[in-house]
Amino acid sequence: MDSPLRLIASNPVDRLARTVEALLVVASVPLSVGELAEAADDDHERVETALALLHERYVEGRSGIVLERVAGGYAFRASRDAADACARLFERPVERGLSQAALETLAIVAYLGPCSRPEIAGIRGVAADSAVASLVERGLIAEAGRELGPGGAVRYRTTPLFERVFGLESLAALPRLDDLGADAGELRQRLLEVASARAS
Amino acid sequence: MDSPLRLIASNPVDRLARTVEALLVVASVPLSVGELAEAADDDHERVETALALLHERYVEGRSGIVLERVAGGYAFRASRDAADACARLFERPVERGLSQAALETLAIVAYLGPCSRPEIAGIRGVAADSAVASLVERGLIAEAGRELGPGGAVRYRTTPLFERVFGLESLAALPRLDDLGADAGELRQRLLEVASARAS
Amino acid sequence: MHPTAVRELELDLDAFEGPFDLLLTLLLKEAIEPREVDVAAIVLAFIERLAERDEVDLESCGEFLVLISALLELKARSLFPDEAAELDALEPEEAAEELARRLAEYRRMKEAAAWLVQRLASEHDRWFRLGPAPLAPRAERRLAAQDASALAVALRGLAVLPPNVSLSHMALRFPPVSQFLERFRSLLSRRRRFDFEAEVGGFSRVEQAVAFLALLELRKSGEIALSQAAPFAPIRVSRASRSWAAPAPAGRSPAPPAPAAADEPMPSGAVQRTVPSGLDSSATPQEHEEGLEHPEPERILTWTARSA
Repeated sequence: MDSPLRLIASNPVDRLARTVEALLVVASVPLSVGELAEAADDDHERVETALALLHERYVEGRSGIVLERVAGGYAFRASRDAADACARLFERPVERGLSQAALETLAIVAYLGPCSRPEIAGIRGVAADSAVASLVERGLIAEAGRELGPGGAVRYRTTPLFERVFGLESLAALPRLDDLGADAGELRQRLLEVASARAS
Repeated sequence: MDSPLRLIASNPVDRLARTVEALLVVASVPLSVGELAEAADDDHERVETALALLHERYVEGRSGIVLERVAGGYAFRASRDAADACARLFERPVERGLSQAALETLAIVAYLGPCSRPEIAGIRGVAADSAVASLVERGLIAEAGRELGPGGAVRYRTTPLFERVFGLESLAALPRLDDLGADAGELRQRLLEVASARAS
Repeated sequence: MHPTAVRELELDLDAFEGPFDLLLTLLLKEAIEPREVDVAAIVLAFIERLAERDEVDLESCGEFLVLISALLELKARSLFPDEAAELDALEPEEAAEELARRLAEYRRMKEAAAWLVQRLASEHDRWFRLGPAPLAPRAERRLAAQDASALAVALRGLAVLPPNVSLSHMALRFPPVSQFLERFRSLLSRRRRFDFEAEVGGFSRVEQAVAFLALLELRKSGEIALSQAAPFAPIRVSRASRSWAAPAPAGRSPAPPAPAAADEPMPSGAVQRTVPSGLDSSATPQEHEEGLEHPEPERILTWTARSA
């Protein structure tokens, strides 16, 4: 601490930023500010300052490593510029070959979860067993307890990996779905109007 | 390409270095120069130049991310300065309980004796892969040979750690379920019957 | 047949030519009159398609059932208007509720899935590490002392049959329309009119749906007249004036009451199954009813709230 150079190097936020980048490079899931603060043994506000610093450094276009806010936390990923190189070396086992049934099931669990296979089947009108199994195997959904009562069906929710694969900051980032601009009530109203129009 | 700044940014080796750092941050195993060159669609020599550049940038003391040369090639690791923070991140808090999936799987293996994943899945009515993997990782169950016949599935039994965690002197000290069956065979029969009734 | 193939089922009807999904969309947008749509032809097209396959895909059958019943209900609604009924005075009827909910859910689910597909495509150049970092510290999980009785409770839970979880409605069965045509003709040869609900009350919902198809067929061919006091009120079926006189010789009094046995609803077990082999046909009609029950309304509210 006796030379100016050391002083700069040991600037507390800069040092915290180095700790945060170290944590992020070894973590296998996105880390929240709380988790980072706890591991770094520092306070939330300072961790956020450090993250802002890192955000500038690890930014798309300037760096091959990009800091992103995803699945309720922060994580490193490859820059989009390097996508072709990544595609030559790595696979995307999670989303490869997702069937239409699996995507519909995933949508239901994401919007309505936690929900059980019978509930999913009730909404889709068809059995959900194989779609659910494939989503569990991919790690996109996971068990979340059972329905109440004896012999209750297993319920499922989406995982942080789901948010990560789809690039969502959280489940709240899912878009609102307009059903032809109509909810159930409107649709019923329209059905009745059709009937009355025919009558007149 | 008309300003000096742009010239620097588009310096080919610098660009390659960005691709290499992107590849390294996505990889879950160390990458060799050959693998990096192939993925980056560039030659070995230039990849080595890029790695040298990265080595300087991601060096102990200056960065929280450190580029390390290991047996299989190159990989990022956390800096030693961040060792304590990393230890805190990876030291998991003592877990108070098990998930329903883990508990059911464990109960099946404990009461019925060595069981395979297909058997467990059959009784639970849902795939058992992740529950089994997590129990193996925790050291509560372990492999115990295979089912008879060619291609027999791996069977699992509980471990001494399981008995310690559940405060059992031996498996014989498990709470009795006499009303469900006199022995493991009858219990298995009963569970399979319920499972098949549930599935129909 | 893949579920997608159900929606892509090519139809060649008088009123419409194209995929099933488009037909449904046009109906919802009121671009096509439901009354113009020949539902029986769609059912036939589907069954023909099904027969081309070696295996029966329950997913397709289930999806088809959902779609065709929605369509049937749409058509029914447009065929039985009521001049006197005022929109405001109408009670929200269960049937309309159920149809609207089913269609709304179906649309929402499809849109959500389509959004996910789009999202996957737009995020395809985002790469991140799956799994642990190569040189990350190894984590050990530690578990607090556990109570062994929790194991007994867990196992006991697995040894108990769950209540009312039945997916048996997925097993689709179609009694032939002709069976109901014959039945209704024979009824009307003995009686001047009958009450549709009372006749089919004992049947499963699928059977009721097919019976309804038969009713529409008879009306189309001018054999019967239909009347209904109000939307969702009982449907009265009577001989059409021009055709009922023909089979009954002039001067003869109306047919005497038929023997009680003939008037009883056909036991559903007696309905001939035209199910392709491989489909489970052991489920009881009661299970059908349970299987067709809909998710609790709260679920929908949750959806609306979450997606708001």
